[in-house]
Amino acid sequence: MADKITSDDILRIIKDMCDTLEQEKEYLSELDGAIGDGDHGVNMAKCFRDIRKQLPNYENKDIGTILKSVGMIVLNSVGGAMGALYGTMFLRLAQEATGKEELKLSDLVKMFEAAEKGVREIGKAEVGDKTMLDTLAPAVASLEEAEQNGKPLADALADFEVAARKGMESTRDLVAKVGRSSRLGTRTLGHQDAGATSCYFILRAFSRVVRSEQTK
Amino acid sequence: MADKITSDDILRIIKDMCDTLEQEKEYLSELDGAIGDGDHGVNMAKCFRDIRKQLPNYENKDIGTILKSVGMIVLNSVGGAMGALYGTMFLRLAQEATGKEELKLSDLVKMFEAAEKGVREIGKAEVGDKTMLDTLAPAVASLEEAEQNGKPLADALADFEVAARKGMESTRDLVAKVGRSSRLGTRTLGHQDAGATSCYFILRAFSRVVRSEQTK
Amino acid sequence: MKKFINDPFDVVDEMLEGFLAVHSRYVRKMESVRAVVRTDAPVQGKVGIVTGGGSGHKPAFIGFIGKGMLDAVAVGEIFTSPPPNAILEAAKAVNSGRGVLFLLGNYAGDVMNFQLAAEMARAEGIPVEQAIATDDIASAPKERINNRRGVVGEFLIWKTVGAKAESGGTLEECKAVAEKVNQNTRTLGVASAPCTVPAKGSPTFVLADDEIEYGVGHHGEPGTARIKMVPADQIAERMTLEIIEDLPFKPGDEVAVLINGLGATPALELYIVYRRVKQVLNAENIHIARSYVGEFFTALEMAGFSITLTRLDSEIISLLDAPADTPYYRL
Amino acid sequence: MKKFINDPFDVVDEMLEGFLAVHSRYVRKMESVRAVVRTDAPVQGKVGIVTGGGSGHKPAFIGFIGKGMLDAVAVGEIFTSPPPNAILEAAKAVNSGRGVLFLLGNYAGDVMNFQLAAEMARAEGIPVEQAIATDDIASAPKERINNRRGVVGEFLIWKTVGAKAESGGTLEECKAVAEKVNQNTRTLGVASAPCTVPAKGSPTFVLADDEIEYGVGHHGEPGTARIKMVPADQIAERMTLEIIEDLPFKPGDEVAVLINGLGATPALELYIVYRRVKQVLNAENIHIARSYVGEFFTALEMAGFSITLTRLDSEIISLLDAPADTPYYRL
Ligand SMILES: Nc1ncnc2c1ncn2[C@@H]1O[C@H](COP(=O)(O)OP(=O)(O)O)[C@@H](O)[C@H]1O
Ligand SMILES: Nc1ncnc2c1ncn2[C@@H]1O[C@H](COP(=O)(O)OP(=O)(O)O)[C@@H](O)[C@H]1O
Ligand SMILES: [Mg+2]
Ligand SMILES: [Mg+2]
Ligand SMILES: [Mg+2]
Ligand SMILES: [Mg+2]
Repeated sequence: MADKITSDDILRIIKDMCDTLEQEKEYLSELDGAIGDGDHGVNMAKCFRDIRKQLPNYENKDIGTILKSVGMIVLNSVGGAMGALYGTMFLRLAQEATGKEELKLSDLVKMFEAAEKGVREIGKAEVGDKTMLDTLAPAVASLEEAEQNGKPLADALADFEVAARKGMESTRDLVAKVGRSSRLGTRTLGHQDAGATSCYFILRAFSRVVRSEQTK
Repeated sequence: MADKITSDDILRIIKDMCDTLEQEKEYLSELDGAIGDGDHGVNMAKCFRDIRKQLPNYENKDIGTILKSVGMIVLNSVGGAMGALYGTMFLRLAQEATGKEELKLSDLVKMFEAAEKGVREIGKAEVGDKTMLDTLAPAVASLEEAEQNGKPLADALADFEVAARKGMESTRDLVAKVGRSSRLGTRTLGHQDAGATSCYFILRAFSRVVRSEQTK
Repeated sequence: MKKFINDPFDVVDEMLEGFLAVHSRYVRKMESVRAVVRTDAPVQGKVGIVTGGGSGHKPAFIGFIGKGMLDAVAVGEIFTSPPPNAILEAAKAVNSGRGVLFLLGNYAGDVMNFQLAAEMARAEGIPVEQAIATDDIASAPKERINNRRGVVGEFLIWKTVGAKAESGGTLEECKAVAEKVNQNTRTLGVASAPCTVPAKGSPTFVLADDEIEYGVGHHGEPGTARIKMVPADQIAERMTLEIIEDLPFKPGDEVAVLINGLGATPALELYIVYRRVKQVLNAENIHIARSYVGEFFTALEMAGFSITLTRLDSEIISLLDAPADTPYYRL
Repeated sequence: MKKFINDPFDVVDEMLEGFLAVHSRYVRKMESVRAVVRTDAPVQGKVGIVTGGGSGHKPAFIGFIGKGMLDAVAVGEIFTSPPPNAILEAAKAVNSGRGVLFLLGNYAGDVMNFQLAAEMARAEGIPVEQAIATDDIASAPKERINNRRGVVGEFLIWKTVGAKAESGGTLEECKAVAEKVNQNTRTLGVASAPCTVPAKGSPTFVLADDEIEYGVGHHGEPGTARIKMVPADQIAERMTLEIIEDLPFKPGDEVAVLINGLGATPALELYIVYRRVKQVLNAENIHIARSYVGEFFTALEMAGFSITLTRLDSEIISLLDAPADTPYYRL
């Protein structure tokens, strides 16, 4: 049943995020330190530590419930722009998954479309502003495309991850237009955006977990 | 009449102090900077500038009146330990010269004995504490000795200057026991005391002026 | 980084613990979230005044909680916006039924989190309005005045709005005061040395020994120019003239002058700056009716200061003069 | 030296000009000398409280002139004692016939100039007494307690003595309060960065990036040791225990705690320090009855703080709590 994502998959996905953001803490803070205030890795690690504490309570919960809890934690643990942005992202993912025990690609597309919309609404950033949106938007677009082309879930998520990585890397050549680093203007050129990077790690968790299922 | 110091001589002496302390401003602050707060040159220059402004009013005044005015200015212009110490010194010099138009060596001895007493009373320092007193005390002693040996005024003042200089130089090998620099304890070794140095310049003015008279 | 702290990530919690112990007469912390409220909140029949933002700005924000000023503050990490639930709980704690006014600076994180909190509060039936301070003229050109950041001008907003609320003003009236004061307030800051955010551990910017950052923000945001250090009179005059031109302030105007130390700059220097500002205003025939000199809104140990001018009317003056009783401001 | 000043030798006069303009409601300057007095001096039937010392310690000294605290301050150059005539004129201006009390720190220049002023004042028939603060335990061993310097403990002396005078206390009673508070007060300071006296232009001392000066004085006087920087909790604990041992403070004692910022250290850090001091005192079963955290007596832009403990009795407490209305302290 590799064309579906189950509640257990979601649990593994969240767990993968917790592990990755713990591992990448220094790296993300380093990226943020170059053109921001150097706390992004810490901010993300902090709130995913709070999430890890909740993992046991997520057993046998539906996907919407799990993602809503994750969203509330992200929203309220660290604050800052990222709390609001990622919090909104997860809460929108949750909304579209309310009551669901498993997700088809079409569900996933709706969820991420809603998530992107939420991030855009609250953050008022555009693609090209050197933010997490530069990772999220192309990834969502590729997911839509994969669905239209009738690709299976695993392949769609493979495209999803690639698009996310490309988007993340694209921020190296962008000038920050919003957020703390926008103050530095062109001095931000040549630096990969921290939020775009953490966003990549978060999106990658979906493809990593689902595709590892495959190969079982 | 080189065995007397006239009001005009006193005027020239005060003028010499004004010139010297202006010239030596940096040097004195440098000395004070090494083991104090580096303002001694400025403090002295500041109050002798105030004194210079008064010079015109000193014409045809008796010696006591001139020195009293100088003393009041020193006492009240810059404040700090030095204001109190040098102010007291000049006021005691003035007291013993009240109403006098000219000074014999014996007068000068009384004046400086009173001055040293005053500085000791207010400052509560001893010879060897690395202060202006290390210049003043030996200079006064040499003046007394010269008088006892019946030396002429000019020679007595020559001894006076030499004793003052030796006293000043002696402070290089002393540990400061009072004042701001005493905080540094043995770290003050090897540094000549700023106040001892300014005191030398002040005492030297007496011999310089009177002996230059000589050579006219 | 040489700071008297423990774990850099505990600074806000440990600071709060100390602050609450010292000022327990004025403030208490909410159980569940990092929000600090007046001990007597909610004050019956009074509009609740809530602000919040990143920490590191002492005495702002929490130092001004109390009668006649703020009812509650949502406390964020150093220079980081507090999360929505802290703001929401603050709003709930101070709402006596007459509604709650959110006062915030114009920072991305604050704007987002206060907006989310406002939505949640309204969903719970609490009437919420918000007013955003934009007094820093260096943070955006006048054409984009709504992009400007709020800085120490917020202190004057807290004082006047707090007085308005204390005197029974409605939510709309309080909001109107905030907007009027903001519209009539202009600030410009300079820094001679940066600050260091504990979590980052390195200075927010680097200046040469003879340079100052002209137009710096409250978190070390770059200003409009890096200029050579010049005598205080020159800097103060240039800043004052720029501020006058921006509103613009006109001959005959009555103003409040606020000289705010950014952290490390001694009061001695602030008064020397004030002296020159006064001379310039006198020359422009602008009348100083009220003056405030000191530290109202700092940026950790940043060295520098800001000059704020507010055009006054009789209402603003009476609100500025109204009684206040907070840990850091009593009148 | 990067300072917002003009001519380094005009800083005190220019600061005063600004200060007097801002705080004209509280203070006026004497015509002839650099002394600042209460606008309502001499207060009839009240003992006059006069202090003074070098400038650069804001809010001390002049920030505490007003009802319930100081009547007049003789203002010296930066870190330099004021001259006798300034002290004398201050004494004359505040003497209502019940005499004048001189409060000073134990610095050579101050001691000399206040003594000369006292002689002059008495010669003019003004009853004058003096009390010298000696709270800095790092400035001399306990055997030579009279050689110790007075530091921020003076703030507590001004507050209590000012209240005593305001309540009609006699010259002797006021002096007795000063001596009691001083005898029960102990302070210890540390610095992480020096300050620069404008006239000198170079730092008062130099520290390595990981060093702090332990036992530093209010003008950068060297302390008892140069130690490696350690977490705030460790420094605060070590300092508190040393202070407790010096008096000694005993289990069951009631104390006031004062954490004083020396200039550049953010309030954030002062509260983190307070937190630990409180923990240590709790462990020692010493009860904190009053707490003061902030900047009361700075050393220009020096970075660091001091901890002060005062053993209280009911009289000291009521004097600390008595009303005060000054530019920098209102109660
Ligand atoms: N308006 C916005 N929309 C989307 N992402 C944003 C926005 N503002 C900032 N970001 C993202 O936030 C990241 C910084 O996050 P973080 O360091 O945690 O917050 P802060 O800047 O408050 O320290 C940036 O790298 C950027 O990707
Ligand atoms: N008690 C004292 N008796 C005599 N001279 C003293 C005493 N204390 C300090 N001095 C002198 O004062 C000098 C410092 O003068 P100055 O720098 O003008 O004052 P301050 O130390 O207040 O800056 C010292 O070099 C020392 O010679
Ligand atoms: Mg950041
Ligand atoms: Mg000196
Ligand atoms: Mg941040
Ligand atoms: Mg000096």
